[in-house]
Amino acid sequence: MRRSSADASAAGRGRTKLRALLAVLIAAVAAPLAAQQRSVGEEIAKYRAALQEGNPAELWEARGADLWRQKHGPKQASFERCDLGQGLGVVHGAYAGLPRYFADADRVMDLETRLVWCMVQLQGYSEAEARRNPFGSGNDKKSDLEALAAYVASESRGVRMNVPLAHPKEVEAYRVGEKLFYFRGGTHDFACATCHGDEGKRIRLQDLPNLMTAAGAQRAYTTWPAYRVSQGELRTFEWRLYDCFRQQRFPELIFGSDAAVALTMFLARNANGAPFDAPAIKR
Amino acid sequence: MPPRSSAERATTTGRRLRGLALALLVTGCATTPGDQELAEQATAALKSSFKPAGQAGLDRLEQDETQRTCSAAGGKPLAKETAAALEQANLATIRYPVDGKVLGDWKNGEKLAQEGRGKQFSDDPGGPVGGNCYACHQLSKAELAFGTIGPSLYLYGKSHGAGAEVQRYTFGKIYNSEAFVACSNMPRFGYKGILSEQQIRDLTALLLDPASPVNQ
Amino acid sequence: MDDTRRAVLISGGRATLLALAVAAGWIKPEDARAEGWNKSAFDGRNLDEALKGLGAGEPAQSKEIAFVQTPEIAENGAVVPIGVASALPKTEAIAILIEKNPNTLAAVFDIAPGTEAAISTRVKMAQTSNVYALVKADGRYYVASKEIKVTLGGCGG
Amino acid sequence: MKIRGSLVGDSTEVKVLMNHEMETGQRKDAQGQTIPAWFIQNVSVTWNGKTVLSAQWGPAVAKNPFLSFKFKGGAKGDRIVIHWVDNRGDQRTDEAIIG
Repeated sequence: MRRSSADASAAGRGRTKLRALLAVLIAAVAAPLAAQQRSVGEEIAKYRAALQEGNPAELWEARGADLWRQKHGPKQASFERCDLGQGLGVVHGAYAGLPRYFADADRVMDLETRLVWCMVQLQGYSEAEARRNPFGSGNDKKSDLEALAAYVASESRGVRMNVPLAHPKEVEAYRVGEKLFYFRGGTHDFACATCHGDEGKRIRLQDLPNLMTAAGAQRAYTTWPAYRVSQGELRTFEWRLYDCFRQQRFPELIFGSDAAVALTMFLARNANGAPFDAPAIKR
Repeated sequence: MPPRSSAERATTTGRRLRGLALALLVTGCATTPGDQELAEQATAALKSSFKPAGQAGLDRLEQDETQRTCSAAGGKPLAKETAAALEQANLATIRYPVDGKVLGDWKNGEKLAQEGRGKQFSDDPGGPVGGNCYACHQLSKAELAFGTIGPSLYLYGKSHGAGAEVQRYTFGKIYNSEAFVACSNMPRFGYKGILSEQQIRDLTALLLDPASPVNQ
Repeated sequence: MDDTRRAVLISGGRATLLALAVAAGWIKPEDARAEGWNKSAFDGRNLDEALKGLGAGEPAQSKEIAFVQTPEIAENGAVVPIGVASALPKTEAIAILIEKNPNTLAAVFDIAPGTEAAISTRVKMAQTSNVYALVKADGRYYVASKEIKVTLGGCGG
Repeated sequence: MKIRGSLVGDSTEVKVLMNHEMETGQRKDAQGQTIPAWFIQNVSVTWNGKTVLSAQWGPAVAKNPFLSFKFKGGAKGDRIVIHWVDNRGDQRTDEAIIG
């Protein structure tokens, strides 16, 4: 990966000559470019700061809080007997401790997978009904799962990430997640690591967290779910993975699948120790 | 040299890539049993976790030898010999235009450099496919929204000149980046059929033409 | 934020009475819409048409109008934070106009006496453009402008 | 709607987030059909029955609109009422208590 910075200059026998030329080129343009990039960076920072004034994610949180308490489904049950890992119906701090292994399901689950589990077990929905609409669009197709995730996540604000790695299945999910992070495929050879394995990089103007460092994983993971202004929607971490893979030119990541949970486990665990700070607002 | 049929090319490429697999075995990519088990678990997770969508079938999860080798490295640099073998195998895949002309239309190249669509399952299969160069590289003064995953290519032609060797290298680099830097982050635009020969010519012109915004 | 999910029906506000009137079927929604919405100004496709619709004529440039918490570069044109503050005495209204949008006028705020002549909101911008803050103060019109650059998103376009 | 009214010195700061598509009428759906314009046209903010701010909006106001401003006066427990009407005639009224 590190070698990629030399990409433009390496050319078989012409290698050395070109490298020397590139050095001259960098010296010539570095100063004004650095200044330009700095001012662009400052203005983008101002833009992001202005957005913090009011985060429409609160509209989702409010709807999610209602959904949590109301009785729904064939069994007319609320989520108040749903165990997110901290005890029946305990929401506070739950998101900061997920994913984790659940004995009742004999599986490692992230929040969304667990919500689906509770909808099936407690509320009596079929699996298909529960997973029907993971990512909403507009007023006509609102996603209950996104609203619930926004609410549950908001109840971990300020709580330090403490994802367990005790059960063998938790360890397995973490290690599989790490492996998948480096998996290159598709038409473009992209892996998660292509964009998220180096320090201080950006795509277009968007900063890319280096998810291989604790600081990078913490900064990234603790700010999802987030209201995406580009879509006018609240998006969950499952969506973040789904859309990364879409842009990686992979086929479609299945909601709540083993790969989705394993990658979430890998990244959430790497964020341990950092105070959770979402739902956030992002581009 | 007469142009070879695509079948012939595929055979040659297949042979080279098999050669690579052999080289990797020899140069010691042997995995511990734990690693092997983990790799199998990861493969199983992948297989059950994706579904075909739009133009993206599950075949996109089938890795070629280059992808497999770079994935296994897990972000660490390859052993010298492995890297050399991988570059060699990829170098052999580059098809230069039969007429020898590698410079196209830089204006179309600029459009391709800006175009981010193509090959995603959400993209219209008949729609545009771009190089999306600005996502990772600075190219011109005017476009402020450029990425930094790759090096800045602003003034690339001005500093490299536009001699035959540079032209050939530039075309080849876009065609198959792995031929020059093993496990590069850059897609293999020609080899993987993302861009056509003409489109790669246009991008080569964008980088080298003195009139292109890259060199202003 | 306070919980405000409880919708209320009765309050002394004029708009609410209007709403009740609509709900009761006394007036058609179309009438309610037409009331107090300056169609000719919002239909304006350039600065002149929008200013004409607002009856603003040729507003005077003013240094008393400031953009606050308004970035020079918007990471996404779908949401561009704009804040306008007027130090002009007797500010009655503040309007935001975006030169290169399909319809130039974005919003008009009527400032009641006792309300600070400063508002912040978020608009959409189709592309990089000059943004105008138009202020009506003591019956006269003033303007200030600022260019806001709109940038492209990341991978996949 | 989410409404926050908070005292800042001798003024009340009002921050509002509204739930609305604010569709411009310029976009097309997957079938190439234009999605009709759908946006809030009128907003009014009243404090103890007195209008402190009213606004007319076009479709260029961003989706899920945000609005913030201050007015002189206000006390803990006072009621702020916000009302909007959109171009379809849909409307909504919500209230908050100044905290």
